[in-house]
Amino acid sequence: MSRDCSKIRPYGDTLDDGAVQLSFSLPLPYGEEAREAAKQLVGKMGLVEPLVYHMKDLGEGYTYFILYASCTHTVDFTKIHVPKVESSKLSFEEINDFIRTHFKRKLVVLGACTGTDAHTVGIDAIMNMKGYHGEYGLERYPEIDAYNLGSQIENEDLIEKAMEYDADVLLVSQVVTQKEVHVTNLTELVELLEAEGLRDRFLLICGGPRIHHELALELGYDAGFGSGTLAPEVASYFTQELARRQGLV
Amino acid sequence: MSRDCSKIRPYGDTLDDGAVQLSFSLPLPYGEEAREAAKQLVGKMGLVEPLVYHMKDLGEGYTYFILYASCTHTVDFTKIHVPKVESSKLSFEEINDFIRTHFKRKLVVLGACTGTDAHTVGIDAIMNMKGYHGEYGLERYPEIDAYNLGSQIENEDLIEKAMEYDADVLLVSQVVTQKEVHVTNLTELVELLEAEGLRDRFLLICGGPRIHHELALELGYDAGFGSGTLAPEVASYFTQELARRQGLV
Amino acid sequence: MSGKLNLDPYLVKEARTTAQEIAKQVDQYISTRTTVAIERTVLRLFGIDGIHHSVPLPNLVVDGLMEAGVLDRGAAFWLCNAVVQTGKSPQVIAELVVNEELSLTELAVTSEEVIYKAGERLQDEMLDKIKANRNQREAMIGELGEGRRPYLYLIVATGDIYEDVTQAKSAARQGADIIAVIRSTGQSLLDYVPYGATQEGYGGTFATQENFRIMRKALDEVGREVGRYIRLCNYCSGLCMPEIAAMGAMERLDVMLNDALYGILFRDINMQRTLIDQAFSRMINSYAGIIINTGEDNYLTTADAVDAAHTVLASQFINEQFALLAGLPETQMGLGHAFEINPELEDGLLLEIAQAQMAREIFPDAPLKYMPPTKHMTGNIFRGHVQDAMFNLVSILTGQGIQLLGMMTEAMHTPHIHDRQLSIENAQYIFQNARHLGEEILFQPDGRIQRRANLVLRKAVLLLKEVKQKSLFSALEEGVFADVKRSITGGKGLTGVIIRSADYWNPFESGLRERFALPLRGKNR
Amino acid sequence: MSGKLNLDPYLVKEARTTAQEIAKQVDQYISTRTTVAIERTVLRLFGIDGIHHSVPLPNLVVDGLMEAGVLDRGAAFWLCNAVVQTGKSPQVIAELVVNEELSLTELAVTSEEVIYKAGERLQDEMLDKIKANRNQREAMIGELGEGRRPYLYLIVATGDIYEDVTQAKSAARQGADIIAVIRSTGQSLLDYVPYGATQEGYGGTFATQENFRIMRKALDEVGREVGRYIRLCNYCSGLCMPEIAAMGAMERLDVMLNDALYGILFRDINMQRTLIDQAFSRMINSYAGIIINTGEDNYLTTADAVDAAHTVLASQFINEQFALLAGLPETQMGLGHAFEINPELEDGLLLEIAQAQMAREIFPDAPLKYMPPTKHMTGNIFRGHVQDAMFNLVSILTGQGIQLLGMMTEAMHTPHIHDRQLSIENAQYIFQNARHLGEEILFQPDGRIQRRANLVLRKAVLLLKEVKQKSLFSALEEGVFADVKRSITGGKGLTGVIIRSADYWNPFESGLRERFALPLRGKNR
Ligand code: B12
Ligand code: B12
Ligand SMILES: Cc1ncc(COP(=O)(O)O)c(C=O)c1O
Ligand SMILES: Cc1ncc(COP(=O)(O)O)c(C=O)c1O
Repeated sequence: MSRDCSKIRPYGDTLDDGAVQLSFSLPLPYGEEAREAAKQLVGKMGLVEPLVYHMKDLGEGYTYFILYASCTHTVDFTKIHVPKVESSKLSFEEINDFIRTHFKRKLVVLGACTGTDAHTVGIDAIMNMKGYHGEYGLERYPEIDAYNLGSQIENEDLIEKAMEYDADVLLVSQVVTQKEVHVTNLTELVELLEAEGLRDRFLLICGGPRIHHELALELGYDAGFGSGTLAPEVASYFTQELARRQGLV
Repeated sequence: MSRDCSKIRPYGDTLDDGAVQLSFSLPLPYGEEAREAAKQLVGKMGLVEPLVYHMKDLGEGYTYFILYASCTHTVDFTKIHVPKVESSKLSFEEINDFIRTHFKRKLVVLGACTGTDAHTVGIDAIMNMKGYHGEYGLERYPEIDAYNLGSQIENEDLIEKAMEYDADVLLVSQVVTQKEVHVTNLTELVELLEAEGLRDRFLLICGGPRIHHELALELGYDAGFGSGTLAPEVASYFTQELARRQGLV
Repeated sequence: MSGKLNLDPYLVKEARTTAQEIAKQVDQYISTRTTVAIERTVLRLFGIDGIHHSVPLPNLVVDGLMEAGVLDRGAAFWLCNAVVQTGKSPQVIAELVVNEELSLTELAVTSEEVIYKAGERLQDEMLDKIKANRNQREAMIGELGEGRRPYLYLIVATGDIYEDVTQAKSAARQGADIIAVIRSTGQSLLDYVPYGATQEGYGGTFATQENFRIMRKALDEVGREVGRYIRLCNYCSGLCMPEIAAMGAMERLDVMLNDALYGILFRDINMQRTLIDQAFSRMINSYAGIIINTGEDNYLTTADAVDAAHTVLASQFINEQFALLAGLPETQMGLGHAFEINPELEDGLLLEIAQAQMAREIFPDAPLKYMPPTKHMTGNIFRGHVQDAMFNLVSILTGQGIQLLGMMTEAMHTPHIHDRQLSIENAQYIFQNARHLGEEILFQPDGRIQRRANLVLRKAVLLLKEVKQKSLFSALEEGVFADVKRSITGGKGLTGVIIRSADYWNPFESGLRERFALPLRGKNR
Repeated sequence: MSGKLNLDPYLVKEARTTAQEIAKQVDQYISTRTTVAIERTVLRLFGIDGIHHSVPLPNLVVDGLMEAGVLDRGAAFWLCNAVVQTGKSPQVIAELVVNEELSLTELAVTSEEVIYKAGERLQDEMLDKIKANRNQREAMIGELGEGRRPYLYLIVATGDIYEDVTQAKSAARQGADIIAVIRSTGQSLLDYVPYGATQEGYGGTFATQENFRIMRKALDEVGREVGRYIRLCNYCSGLCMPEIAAMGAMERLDVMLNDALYGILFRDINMQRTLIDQAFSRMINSYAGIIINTGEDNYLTTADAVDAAHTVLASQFINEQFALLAGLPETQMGLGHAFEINPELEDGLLLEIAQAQMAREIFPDAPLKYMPPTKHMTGNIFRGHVQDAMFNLVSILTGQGIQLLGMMTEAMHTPHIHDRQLSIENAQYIFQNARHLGEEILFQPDGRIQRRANLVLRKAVLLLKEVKQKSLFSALEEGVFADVKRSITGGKGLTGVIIRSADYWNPFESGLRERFALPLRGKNR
């Protein structure tokens, strides 16, 4: 790229035109004043030349807007660093080999969709035999004992089972995020584990469509995986990380 | 409304949640770093909790994003004042009566789509016999002599015709706005008129989908009309304004 | 079958009779059982409401009878005896009971005849009240009119009933015909119904009788303003299924999600419990004139929509028969199905048209409830909006009854206020612009669409035969629906299932059966 | 006609023969005339290019001949004489002429035979070069493959050729099959072709030979990378119509907007001028293997799509006949039509299906060019995206050839880089998901769709008869198309029309006619 990467702006059809599309509703009755309010709001965002292309009266004193405007801010791309899960990606075979070679025993992995969350498709995609997008789930790995507890598992019950099975890894799925309930649930688990002095006993991994590795770290997890994750990515991570922690590599 | 109108924020499903949808492209290659750049950019706009819900590699080192985030800015609705065309809205009959009563002669109105712009549908909607959205155009008004010059009329030619017909009102339509060509064209007309000392001889009105009254005033026009304008609105304005200027009311 | 799909009428008949036998087998099983939820429902129908230290009175009373080991006779008997003995209202009696000022089982039982009479009087009062609600709905529709079919069905799910009201009224003004208040995660597994107005739900708002009332009032108001009766929908599902049916009947709800199998498959509720509960709840829904929505769409959120298409049809046949056994007419059967075929599939739209048209032809009088794409919706709102458009097109082409509108933000959040507006606009454009497309389009004889419909039908017949042969219970154990396996003694709520005693009495069940002219059950008068 | 619409084959035939007579009348008229643009084209085909004080050499040379009053013999004659006399190349001669170092008319004319020979040799060279371009296109398609039909046709219109390249390559990677470089406002009224690479256009980028080259190279590059031949389109329209045809033929353009009437109706170009120019330009396009796109869609931006549907069909018949007269085969006729029915119209989609299917059945071999909704697109991008989806659906249902993709931002700006991506995604989803819908859908006999198509056809026949009876010129004067009236001597460019002298010579016209095996014209050898 011949562009100045330290000053990146949005692009529509001319470099640095700043073109951004926005839509939102305001709790204001439909009218010219509401339009002006929308423009002012966009102005406060540091966008210039706001154009309200569509306005719709939603009733009840609400109005919806579709706008385009030009963004004056820039981002310095040269300074961007994204924390990522650090582990080389292994295949199904390689993961099993790795476990055989380094641990000389099967790894025990417990998964659950916790709290009131009943969206099991995500955790199933990681764990079930048949897997997802052409990748087998953990249940199919000969060197992994995988237990999928299913949906709506209370954090207490998860910890109890984790002790019972003497798990190495806990996989926690959270899909419902309204009112940040996933953050509440995930935080509670960490707090419970810490309270019982068990936090370091397990590798703690969370996942879900709104989870990112960075968020996971913030919440006190060892790693986090988002949309489109496949089983080998997760297994690559936890096998290598466990080996590292146990001084096996 | 029981809301605090001095602190209006966008609304999704909870008052003051600040929910805003955005989409834009960045001149950055697809990847986690580009995602982070998009989030940082939105952060600079004063939006928090940015979520990149969709990213698409556009090739050529460009990436497209769809995001949601929460806007921290507020607008003070109580302070909003929007300049509007000031004239009472008259009907077809009332306008003709008004002209008969106050001017005792026909008003001469010239319309054109200027510069290289050939989008005549808008000016036709205002001027043509058959009108638009159930409202007759100016040509049908018995008390108005309306001349529609059509498309791609140079500003010089418009002024020449205006003198020739001894026009009262000039209606200028501008639809193409790429690279702000409408602003250039509209400004040129004002400058030409001023250079020839003719600016005050005509009521100067512009219109088009991207025109607003405020912009028109800025550009030195007497009034501006945007999308969805109907002939009576325009005629109501110019009849009353001309009468006022000529001291007839 | 005349139809456009050239469906084999013999196969349709075979599917229907097979499903009938499946349902009958189950009906025999459930006719000898009741559940704590049903008994709580009976108390609610007698007028008991309110909470005590945040536990609902019906729960406290029923739990007491359960502990005393006398619930198998039915809560009605003990309550009505108390009514007879004390001369007080059920509500006052319940309050005395929870305050331990009265013990239902310790009161003397003098005359069973008198108790039954008292119960039947109270039962008639309540059923008449429900009837009156039904009449009021009809009167309001007569007066205000209603939306054209397919009805536009919109959800609100802010978690806060007051915020829901704003969103619902806005939606009604935009064109919504039905407002469904989505329920908070977790409520279906609560073995009691929360109480009062609530503002704290996740992914939905708690279903409480007060919330029903608040929303009913709001929709009546806005309905009058927009000149269209706005229907209210909630979830008659989970461990409190029949109680919610009763609450809905009392508060003039119009539509209820109410499936014979959903709780088993998707909430791991014990299959006996749900099958018993659904029968009674459907009777109430039927009498209240409520359209039920079955949940076959959910199968396709875990199973593949193409592979599992026949399971949807088979389940519709089963739901139909359970409904008929509960006196619920076809015109109230909002049998569910869904537009969940992978959008990347070549000719997926043809398969979708086949499925929707097939449901239309096989259940001609049912207000079929068509669910939008959800599973294959992504963060790409623009593409999602187009998927929803195709869904709307198939609906108008095949004459669906209720259109649950898809949201372009399906993959992100429960709908924002404008998401709903945009999706209504999407549907209105397509319904209007393609209004009579269904009348104009025929399908190539023995072409892809016809062949597909006939294939799905054949597979559904085979599946139904298999289920009949091994019984519904065993079929569920083997995971024939939605790839989910459940054991007959597993899941939540089994302890709430009770074998009826020989003198079991549920005046509402018998009263409804009388009013429906259905055969009475066992000794139950 | 077998077809799905049950169209009356007699009426189709009648329309076609009537249009043929209309075109023949015009052809007689134009066969005795040439224009400055045609003569400039001849010079360009002889290889003259470049500018002098920013005026193109072909203009300067032709203007000189015009002033000298000898243009009626054809520019070829004077140029070839100079070639013979000086032994220099046409380019060098043109440069000498504009530098006033040589006067074409003052040179002696020795042998006409020798001049004609020289001309024919140069003519053969150029036509062979054009042929080679055509062969190269075919070879590349053979090697790389090409998109499935309907081709995805995307516009770029940044005003800057280099920015256009970025956008075009991005579009090609997303799936575009054809890239049209939209032309700046105003260019069509320029009586010369701008020169060189340009970066300053409004609503489009200037069409110059250098810009053609730049974009051709870019598309060949990206085509190789994505493994699909990417077609390039521009505007063969306006006062320089035939010159642009020549430039396109030389630079291997693949598609050209080229309509017999557009310039008259929409740019107020004199009708004689445009009709003469279109004939020659179409011969070039034909020989270059270029698909032309006619502009009937434009009628519906001013007239109503329902009321004026028959004018679109009538015009398609006329464009077809003009094309045939110029040797352009049906397989290169991208006859235009558009999805412009008001989206609020009840059953509008049915009318749209009727129209699109009708065009398909009447012009079975034409790569019909289907234009997206534009007029009824608004600032509501979400709804607009759905309108575009319906447009895509009608296209795949009726088998259109070229799909000019609609943009959700149609009402706001020429496309941004991602607008294109979203619209390609929209089309790909619908084309894939409904791939064989056309094979599966039949129309109700004598239903709304069939009746509509037959009505439009009947009205088109009546209109064509009226035009034939009064001649195309008078019909245009009376405003039968697009509600626009034009006078035969009005509009721009009439001064550039010249009556051919008896010894008029245009070796390219005759060369092409020979290669097409079309009858030669008048004395023109
Ligand atoms: C299918 C579905 C359902 C099914 C679930 C069936 C089942 N057994 O799972 C049913 C119909 C039952 C359902 C019900 C509800 N749903 Co739901 N549902 C969906 C839907 C359509 C798809 C989710 C899905 O299956 N995705 C596919 C999987 C493969 O993706 P994934 O979960 O992201 O998982 C991947 C990664 O995230 C990662 N991953 C996930 N977990 C983990 C864990 C670990 C450890 C790791 C490493 C990785 C990982 O790997 C997976 C594979 O790549 C979404 C909408 C959508 N299109 O996204 C709504 C959605 C998630 N549901 C929603 C809601 C609100 C509900 C309800 C609460 C509504 C209600 N009140 O009735 C109910 C109740 C459910 C409950 N108690 O939780 C909302 C959530 C809103 C929010 N952001 O809070 C959504 C977004 C829909 C919406 N717009 O309203 N739902
Ligand atoms: C129809 C149309 C055409 C037709 C025009 C036919 C004609 N005789 O007018 C044709 C096909 C010829 C055409 C061509 C082009 N078009 Co065009 N066209 C449109 C289209 C689809 C609709 C415009 C329209 O008719 N609107 C309806 C009228 C009634 O609305 P209106 O103009 O806003 O007018 C109302 C008000 O604004 C107001 N008003 C307007 N003028 C005035 C004046 C006064 C004094 C007053 C009081 C009020 C007033 O009152 C009117 C009635 O309410 C728009 C896209 C869209 N959907 O908006 C593109 C659009 C305007 N076109 C566009 C372009 C780029 C072109 C071309 C330049 C493309 C090209 N390079 O070939 C060409 C060249 C035209 C030229 N030289 O100017 C762009 C402009 C982009 C921009 N913002 O700069 C648009 C937005 C499409 C796009 N997204 O690319 N176009
Ligand atoms: C029949 C039925 N009941 C209930 C629900 C809701 O689930 P929950 O059990 O979480 O309330 C659904 C899901 O849409 C359903 O289809
Ligand atoms: C045939 C034809 N030529 C030319 C154009 C472009 O117009 P302009 O004359 O502004 O280049 C169009 C418009 O789309 C068209 O359809």
